[in-house]
Amino acid sequence: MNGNFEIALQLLGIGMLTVFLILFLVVFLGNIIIRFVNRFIPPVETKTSRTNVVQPAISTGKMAAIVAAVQAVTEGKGKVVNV
Amino acid sequence: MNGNFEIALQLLGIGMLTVFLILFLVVFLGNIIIRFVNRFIPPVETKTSRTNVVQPAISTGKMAAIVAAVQAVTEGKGKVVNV
Amino acid sequence: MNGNFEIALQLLGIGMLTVFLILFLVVFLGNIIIRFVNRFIPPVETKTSRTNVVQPAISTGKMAAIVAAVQAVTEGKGKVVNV
Amino acid sequence: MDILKQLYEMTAFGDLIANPGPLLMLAIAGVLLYLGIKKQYEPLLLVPIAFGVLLANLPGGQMGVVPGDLIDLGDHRYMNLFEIAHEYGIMNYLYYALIKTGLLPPIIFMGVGALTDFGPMLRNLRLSLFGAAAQLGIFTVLLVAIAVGFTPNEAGSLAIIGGADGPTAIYTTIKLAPHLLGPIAIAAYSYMALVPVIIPLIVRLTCSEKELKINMKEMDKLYPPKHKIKNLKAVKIAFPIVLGIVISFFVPSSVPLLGMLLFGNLVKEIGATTLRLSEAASGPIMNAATIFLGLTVGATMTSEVFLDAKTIGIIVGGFVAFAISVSGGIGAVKIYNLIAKKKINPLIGATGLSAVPMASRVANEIALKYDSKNHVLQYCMASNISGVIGSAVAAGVLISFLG
Amino acid sequence: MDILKQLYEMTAFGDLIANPGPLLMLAIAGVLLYLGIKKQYEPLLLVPIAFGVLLANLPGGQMGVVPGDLIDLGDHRYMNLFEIAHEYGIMNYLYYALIKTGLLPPIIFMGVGALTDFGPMLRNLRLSLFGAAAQLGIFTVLLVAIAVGFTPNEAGSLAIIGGADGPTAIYTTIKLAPHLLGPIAIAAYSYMALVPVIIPLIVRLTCSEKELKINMKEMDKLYPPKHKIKNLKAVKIAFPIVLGIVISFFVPSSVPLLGMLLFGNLVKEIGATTLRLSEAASGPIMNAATIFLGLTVGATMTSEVFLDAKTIGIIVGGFVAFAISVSGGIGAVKIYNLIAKKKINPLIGATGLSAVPMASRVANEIALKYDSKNHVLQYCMASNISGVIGSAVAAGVLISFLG
Amino acid sequence: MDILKQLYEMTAFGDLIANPGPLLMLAIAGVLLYLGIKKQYEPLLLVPIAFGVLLANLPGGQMGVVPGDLIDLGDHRYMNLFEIAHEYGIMNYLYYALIKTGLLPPIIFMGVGALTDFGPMLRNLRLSLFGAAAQLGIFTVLLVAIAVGFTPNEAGSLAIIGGADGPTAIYTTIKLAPHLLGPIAIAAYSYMALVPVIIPLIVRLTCSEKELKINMKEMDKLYPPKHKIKNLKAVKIAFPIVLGIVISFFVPSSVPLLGMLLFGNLVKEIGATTLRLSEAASGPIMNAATIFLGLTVGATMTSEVFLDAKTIGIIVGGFVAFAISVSGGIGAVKIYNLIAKKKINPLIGATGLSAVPMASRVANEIALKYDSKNHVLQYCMASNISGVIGSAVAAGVLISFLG
Ligand code: NA
Ligand code: NA
Ligand code: NA
Repeated sequence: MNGNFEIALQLLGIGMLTVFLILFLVVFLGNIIIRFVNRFIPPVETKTSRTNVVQPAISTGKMAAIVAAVQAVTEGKGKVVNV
Repeated sequence: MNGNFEIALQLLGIGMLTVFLILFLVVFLGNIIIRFVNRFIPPVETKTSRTNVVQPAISTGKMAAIVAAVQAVTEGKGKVVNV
Repeated sequence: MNGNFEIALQLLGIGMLTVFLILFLVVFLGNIIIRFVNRFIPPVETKTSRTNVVQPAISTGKMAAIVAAVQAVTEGKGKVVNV
Repeated sequence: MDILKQLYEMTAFGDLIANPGPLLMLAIAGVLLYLGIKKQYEPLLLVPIAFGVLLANLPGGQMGVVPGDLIDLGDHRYMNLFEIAHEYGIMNYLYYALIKTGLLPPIIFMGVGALTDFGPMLRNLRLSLFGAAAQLGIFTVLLVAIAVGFTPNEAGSLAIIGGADGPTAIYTTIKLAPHLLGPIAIAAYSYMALVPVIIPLIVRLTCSEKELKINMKEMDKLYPPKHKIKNLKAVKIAFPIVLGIVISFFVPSSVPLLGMLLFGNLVKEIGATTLRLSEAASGPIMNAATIFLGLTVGATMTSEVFLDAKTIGIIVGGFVAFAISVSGGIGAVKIYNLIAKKKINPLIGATGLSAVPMASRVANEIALKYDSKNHVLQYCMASNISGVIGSAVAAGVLISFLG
Repeated sequence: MDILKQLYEMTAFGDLIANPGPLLMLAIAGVLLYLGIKKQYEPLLLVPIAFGVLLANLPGGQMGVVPGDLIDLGDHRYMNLFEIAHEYGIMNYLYYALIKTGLLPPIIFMGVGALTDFGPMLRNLRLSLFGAAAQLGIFTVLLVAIAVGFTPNEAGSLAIIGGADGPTAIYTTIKLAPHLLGPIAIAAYSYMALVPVIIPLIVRLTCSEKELKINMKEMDKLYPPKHKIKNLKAVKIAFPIVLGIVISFFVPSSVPLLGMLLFGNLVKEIGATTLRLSEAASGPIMNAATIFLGLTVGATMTSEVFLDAKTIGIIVGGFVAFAISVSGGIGAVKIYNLIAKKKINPLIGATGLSAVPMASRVANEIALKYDSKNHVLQYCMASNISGVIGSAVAAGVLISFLG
Repeated sequence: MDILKQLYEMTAFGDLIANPGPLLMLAIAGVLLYLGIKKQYEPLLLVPIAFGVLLANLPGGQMGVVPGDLIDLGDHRYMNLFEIAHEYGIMNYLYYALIKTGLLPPIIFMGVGALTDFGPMLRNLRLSLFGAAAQLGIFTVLLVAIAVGFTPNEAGSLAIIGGADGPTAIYTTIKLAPHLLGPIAIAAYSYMALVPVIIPLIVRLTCSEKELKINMKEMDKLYPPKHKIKNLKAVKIAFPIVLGIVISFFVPSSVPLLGMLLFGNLVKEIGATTLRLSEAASGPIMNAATIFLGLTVGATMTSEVFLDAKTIGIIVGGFVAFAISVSGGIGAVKIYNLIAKKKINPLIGATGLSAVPMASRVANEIALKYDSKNHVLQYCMASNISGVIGSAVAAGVLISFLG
């Protein structure tokens, strides 16, 4: 019991330290990646944006508009699988 | 062989009895659920019907119409995944 | 080592022979199937072509057109799942 | 010369001359493919089963399912799945991991549940009793099968064909007589595909024109149902939950099948918030399960299994079970009509054997032939769906007493 | 008479009279179904879990998960999966194949990764540090739980509820204290569903109106960030790769979880060329995994497991862990604001516990209540997503030291 | 201090200093990711493989595949899958359940079949013979590899790279030399991705401009084919069935691969009635299989496996096999053209090695460069698809003689 409590105290220290260490590294390496990419990998203009079209990122507003359109056509029974 | 035949006779009795019992209970409890719901859970008007929109319940007539529309657009090669 | 080399030589013979044998049979049986079908299974006109509609065979040109149409509607963020 | 000899040994010809049985099995695979592709008899199952038969029946391909006693190490220990794959190849791996464990039929039932609408049954609850009567074929054929010499376990597996439900038949056979899995599964799916022939046949033999003209909608107008459903969505959500509890209480051994069916139905009826689950259950999960179920069940059909007197018994017995089940449902309606004022069309009894939804469509067509305004589809669906529950319960009884 | 007696023996009534615990479990299943369906508390998980509880708690159905020692043959040997299926039925087969092996939580994390957008975090990298502070609840409750008598392993599983992440909690519990899986999973998902109640509560207790009105966009204008991201796509591709390496170096035991998350994210960010993979990971694979995870976790909740004093400890401890985690995040912001000129809204600390994205939405609503122009959603998402990483790292530490 | 020491022990640094091999493997993972993401070399496989390499190569993560002898208990007994998961983690569980059993390559072949159109091959059946000639690289390199000291089993696995087909190479290696799985799979997919470089290189070395200008359509007009296909749908349905039987007869050991390919193709060609099955086979099932195949194959690439002289042999031998296969196909066309009046463009021989459909596209581009009206794509597809059958047959021969 006493020994267990000691383990728990140690874990409180080690655990919070590790979590902070990792997320500090995330911040640090994230910044390095950003600076590296800014420097060496310029954005490819139109080409990449076209492949991005395939990605499922759509604003809720637009989603609603499309859903509304589909509903209008299918009289409220249609379903938008993926837009 | 003789013993087996006795088992089979027993099973005929027990089996049909159980099947009737269960489906009788289905009728009985189904009615209870309906009466309970009628009494205590009134239908939520527009709200539920809107979530129902997402459900894949569509009349075959409407389905045919949509398929026809899609075919018209895609010149007979389109496919309706889910409406 | 010497024995292994002999095995390899044998395999060169057996292997190429088998591959040619099988693909020769493919040619032979393919021709038989074609002649058999030409003779005994006449094409069903419109009926099969309608079930074919469901098949996902679409020219890249048409695909591009549909994608373009969807993009126009969804302002470049829509996605064509299956046409 | 030496090369040619070695080449010959690699091929399957030597084995075939010693044992020509596989050639017959290939012919049977051809017949099943013809039925599935050209005649469109339950193609989703018969095509994979037929291809499984085809793959399994050439020696050396390691694609035929080996008998269970090769897996049994005695003393309640069995070869592990990795050893099965290593020793007997991927088809046995799939069979022993997915089928012999009883996994896939409940998984398919989950998908069936996510595609089932209990609405017609809830609107005509009383009609579901005829889904009980139409299980008569199961227990009658059980009796006959035992009388002609099948063991009780084999007889139970044979009899369940009369439940007219594929996954139920397969599940029961796995539990009672796995060595008969191939013939029983094929018989079950073939007769289900033959429902458009069997039902009209029995109906013609047992029903008068007057009975077939009974118009259910008119009856509903004359004797309207007591409670109208005001909140169908709520009822449909509560129903699978309550039913799940009841069935667990009374027939625990049918829980793997019916529990999964009701779970699939529940996530479907909840609607948008669990849509991901119901779409997965009725889509990729069920389709993948169907492929592997079909291939492996077909792969159990080696010539030794098929070329057995019992196969004839299964073919004949399965048909008899179907016929008695249909007659049982019709008979129950006739008895009911003797007593009740609100008459019921006997076609609703005929659809109690299940084979959803084909039985209902066939019955509807018969009704329309006698009276072009008599649409009985919705009423038939009530007993039709309850027939699925009925045969799963019957399966539970058989497994619990014989397993 | 004899028939009725046999019929009675088939049913579960006899067992229920001897041991009425299952009836209570059915009531609990009912409550969970109510929460999942009507209250829409994490329905994707709570509905399958509740149905699993329902199926598991009727004797004879063979759908309850048996304790691990029945599988253990001693001498580092275990029953094989085929034997488990054969002996204990399909639910135990699924549980021991998919859950006890630790497989499904990483599989679900792969899908989560394919749905996660690290964009908001990358645009506000510094805020992700608050995702570390908000793990405080985990380690504090660990201490308390050991103090009140939980074993270290049990305490670790209980504490990880404070990570507010379902798959992480389940994975940790599988590794440390599988006998508590049911209650811990349910507590984790329930409290995650209660985030709209817990966060406002803690915020009201700890933050002043002035603090809650801190406008992050204004701050960004006053003190603009050093580097703007010019090629977001490239950064998003490099990020999961680099992060994967770093985490593997420092916390190897969190690799199964975080490695799969980052893999899912990578194939999503690559875009069109690996679209098949990301769609499979976030679609059919994740949905199927969710169904089987839910059902089997629910099926571990037998009455013996649940009716234990520890369950109370888990319910109380889980809530305390949540509350401390939220407070920890808020506290860290307050300390930061003491030193830094560029002030941070404490709501961004509150969302560090994870529960993505609900925590962020709740925090955004609170901010808008105090100032209708103060949109903090994107900033909250930064700490919110980093909180997922934070709790997976914490889980790795716990598993590595206690496992 | 004590805490820091314990923290250090949790990390992987200690191990890395003792054995820096993993760092090299991380660099290799980086290169593969670069090839897959930026150069778009077979990204669907190379990205998961690369991420698998990355996850596997940090000690403590339990994500590296352990050698098969750790699973072997002697006396034809092996650890069961549950024990493997318990002892070695989820990556070994997936590897031993899905890969070592030989399951996933046939599953992927089922999906490939459901995406393959045998139409071009059926319209130009005779061209499929060049898919046989282009397997020459396999058996030549087998000879060379044995000469330089590879064991026959290793040599067979190395040689099958010349089949230019990923699942076939992986399946053969699993059966013959699983310890080389990583390098062989990577070499196979890399060279397949390099087909746009390799084919033009060999063509330039072996073909004259006059040969490359042979116009197949003109030849068809001069010497029209004997039988026109009147009912393509029926032919396409019959073809996989008949082919399945023939291959089972002659090369039973290629049935797991080709049988599944032909099954997938059959359910696709049947059309609407089995659409659920073909969509499942080519969609979720194949995508999930691809993810797990890639990750686990990558995870076999530990530094001990890779840092071996044999890896060099595989890299060099794989390239030689590709080159000889292409040359073999071209050579066969040249010999044919010596005899026949109806000349064939040697590019159709070059595409016989498979790598569908990239080889055909590359060949078409070469043809168009010499004559902008000479479209050879459809003709190339004939030998290209038959090359898949050819290398699966070759794999069957190797497995049957060496396995
Ligand atoms: Na039935
Ligand atoms: Na967290
Ligand atoms: Na090839």
